[in-house]
Amino acid sequence: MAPAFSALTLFDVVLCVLIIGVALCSSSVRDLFAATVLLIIYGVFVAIAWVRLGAVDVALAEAAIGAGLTGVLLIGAVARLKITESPAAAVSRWQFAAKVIPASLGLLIASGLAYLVLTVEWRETLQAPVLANLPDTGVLNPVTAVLLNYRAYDTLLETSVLFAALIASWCTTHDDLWGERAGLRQHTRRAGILATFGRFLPPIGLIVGIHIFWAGADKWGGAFQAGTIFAAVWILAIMAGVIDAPNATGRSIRSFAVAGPMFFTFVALTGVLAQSFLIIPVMVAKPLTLAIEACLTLSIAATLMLLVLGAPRRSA
Amino acid sequence: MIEAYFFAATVLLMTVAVCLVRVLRGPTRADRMMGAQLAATAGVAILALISPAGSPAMLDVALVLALLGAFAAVAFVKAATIDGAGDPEEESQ
Amino acid sequence: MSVIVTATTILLLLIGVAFFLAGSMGLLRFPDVHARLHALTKADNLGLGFITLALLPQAADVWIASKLVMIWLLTMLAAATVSQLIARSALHEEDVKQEPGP
Amino acid sequence: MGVNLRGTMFALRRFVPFAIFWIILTSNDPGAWLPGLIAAGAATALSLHLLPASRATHVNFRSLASLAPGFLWRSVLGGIDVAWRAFHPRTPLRPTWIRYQVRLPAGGPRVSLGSELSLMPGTLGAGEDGDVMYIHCLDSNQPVLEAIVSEEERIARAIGFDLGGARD
Repeated sequence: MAPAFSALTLFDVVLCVLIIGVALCSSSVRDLFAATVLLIIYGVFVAIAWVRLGAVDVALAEAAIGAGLTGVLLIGAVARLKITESPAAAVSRWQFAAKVIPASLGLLIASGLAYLVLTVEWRETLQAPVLANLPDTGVLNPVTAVLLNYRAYDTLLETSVLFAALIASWCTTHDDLWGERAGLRQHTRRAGILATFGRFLPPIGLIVGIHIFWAGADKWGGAFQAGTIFAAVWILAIMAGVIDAPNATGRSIRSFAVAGPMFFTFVALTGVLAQSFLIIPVMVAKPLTLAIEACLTLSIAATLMLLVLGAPRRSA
Repeated sequence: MIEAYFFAATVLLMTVAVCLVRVLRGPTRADRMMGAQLAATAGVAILALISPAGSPAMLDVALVLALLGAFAAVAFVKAATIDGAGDPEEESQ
Repeated sequence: MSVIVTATTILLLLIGVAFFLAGSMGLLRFPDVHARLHALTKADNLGLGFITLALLPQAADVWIASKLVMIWLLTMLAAATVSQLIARSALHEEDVKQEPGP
Repeated sequence: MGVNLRGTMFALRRFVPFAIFWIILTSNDPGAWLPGLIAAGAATALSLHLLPASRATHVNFRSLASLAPGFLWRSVLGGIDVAWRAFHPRTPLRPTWIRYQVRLPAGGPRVSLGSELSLMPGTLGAGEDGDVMYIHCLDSNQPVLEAIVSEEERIARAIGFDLGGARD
C-alpha cells in the first residue's frame, strides 16, 4: 500500500544521520562551549525522534530536560571552568587513552544492544497485560501507570536518588556559606529586558506545567515533565532577579524537596497494612496516585531547581 | 499533504545541519549560542509539521520547546557577565 | 475549493521553508554577531509564522489551530526578547562609540 | 471597597487571558475546567506577585489588537529585507549603531519596543543604558530613525501614555 520510500522515511533517515552526526561533533569538538551548544541541539533532535517513535511522554521529558534545563546547567558549568580550550600540543598518550577507552566501551554497549534488539523475537511484550490491568491503576496513561503503579519501586528509588543528589550537592557548600542562598547572588537591571522577561514568562510556564501534569494522568506527560517545567521557570525568575533563590536551611524548601519521596514511602508502608509493601488499593487508586504525582512534581521541581543553582557561593 | 509536511520538515532539518558550521566555527560564544536558538525555533516548526501524522499530544512537545528553548540563551548571557550572575544591561559602557 | 486550499498550503510551506533557509544563510554569511542576529530573529520567526499558517487549514479543530498560533506567538516573544539580550551581551564599548547617534 | 474593586478588576484582566490559554491547551475539554480554574488562578496570583498591577502594566487589549496587523506586516517586510540580503551574492550590509533616547516608561513597554524593532526591517534592539536604547541597524541608508519614532508612538498610544510629558 504505502510507497517503499516516502517523505516520512526520508525524514526519519535524515534525522537519524543528524543525531549521530551531532553526537559525534559534540564529543569530539575541542571548544567546551561549542560542545554544550551541540548537546542542546542534540536534545532537540532526540525529542523529535521520540515524537516520531510515538513516545510523547519521553519526548516531553527530553524537550524539557535535554533542550531546556541541561543547557542552563552546562552553560553555567562551562562558565565556571576558566580553561576552555586545551592547548593542541598537550595531547599526551593518557589523554588519547581517555578518549579511546570510553569511545570503545560505548561502541561495545551500542553494538551489544543492537544485536539484542535485532535478534530477539518479539513474540510477546508486556503491552497487553499493562493495558488489561489499566483500570486498576486509577489512571488512563499507561506510562504513568507503569511509573507509579506497576514499577513504583523504580520511581520511588529514582526520586530518592534525586534527593540524595541534592544532599550531596549541599555537602559541597563551604562551611561559612552554609545558610546562604543557593548559587550566586543574582542581580539584574531594574525593569530591564531580563527582569521583564522573568516577570512575564513564569505564569505562562506555570499554566503549561499544570497542563502537562493534568494531562499526565490520562493522556501524556506527568510528574517528571511538569516538575522540570516548573523548575525551569523557577530558575528563570531567580536568574532574572525577580525572586530570591531559597537557602538550604529554609523549612519550606526542605519540605518541598522531601514531599514526594516521603509521601511515596508513606503510601508504600501503609500498603503493608492492607496487603503488602507498595500496594496501591484499587478503590483509592485514582486519588492516591494523583496525590503521589502532585507531591513528586513539587519535589522534582524544587530538587532540579536547587541542583541547577548549585551550592551557595560567593562571586570572586 | 502529510508528505508535503514531511518534505518541508526534512528541509528544516537540513537548515539546522548547515548551521552546525556556525556552532563549530564561532568565533564568539554568542555566535555558537545562536545555533541553539535556531535549532529550538526550527525544532518547534518541525514538531508542528510532523504532528498531523500523529496525535495532537505532539503539539505539546512543540509547546514545551517553545517555552524552554530560549532559557539556555538566558543562562548564556548571565554567564557572560563579569561575576557570572549579572545582567548584560547592567554593565555600564 | 480543496485544490485552492492545497495549493495555498503548499505555497505557504514553501515561503516558510524559504525564510528558514534565509535565516541559516544569514547566520553563515553575515560578517558579524549583530548582523547574524538580525537574520536569526527576523527570518526564523517569520518562517515559523508561515509554517503555522500553512498548518491552520489542516488543523483538526479550532482549538488545535489556536494552539498552533499560541506556540508561534510564544516562540516569537521568547526569541525576540532573548535576541536583545544576546545583542547586548555581544556589545562592546568601541562598537557604539564610533557613531555619535541622534 | 473602591480599592478592592480595582484590585479585582486588575486580577480579572489577567485571569481571563490565562483561562483562555488553558482552554486552548486542553482543546476545551469540559473535564479540564476545574483544574483550569486552579491553573488560571495560580497563574494570576503568580503574575500579580511578580508584576504587581500598576498604570504601566495597564494594557488596553483593543488598541493592542489594532496594532497587530501593522506590526505583522512590518515583520514580514523585515523578514523579506533580511532574506534578500542573506541570499544576495555580496550580502549588502552597511551596519551602524543608533543611540536612541527612549521616552516610553521602563519595563514592558520598552522591552516590547525592542522586541518589535528586532522583528522589523533593519533594526535590532540591544538593550538600554539609562534612557538610551542601543539599536543596531543593518543598513545606514534605510530611514530607520523615522521607523523607530513611529513605532514608539504607536506603543505609547496603545498603552495610553503621553510621550510629550515623559521628559523634562
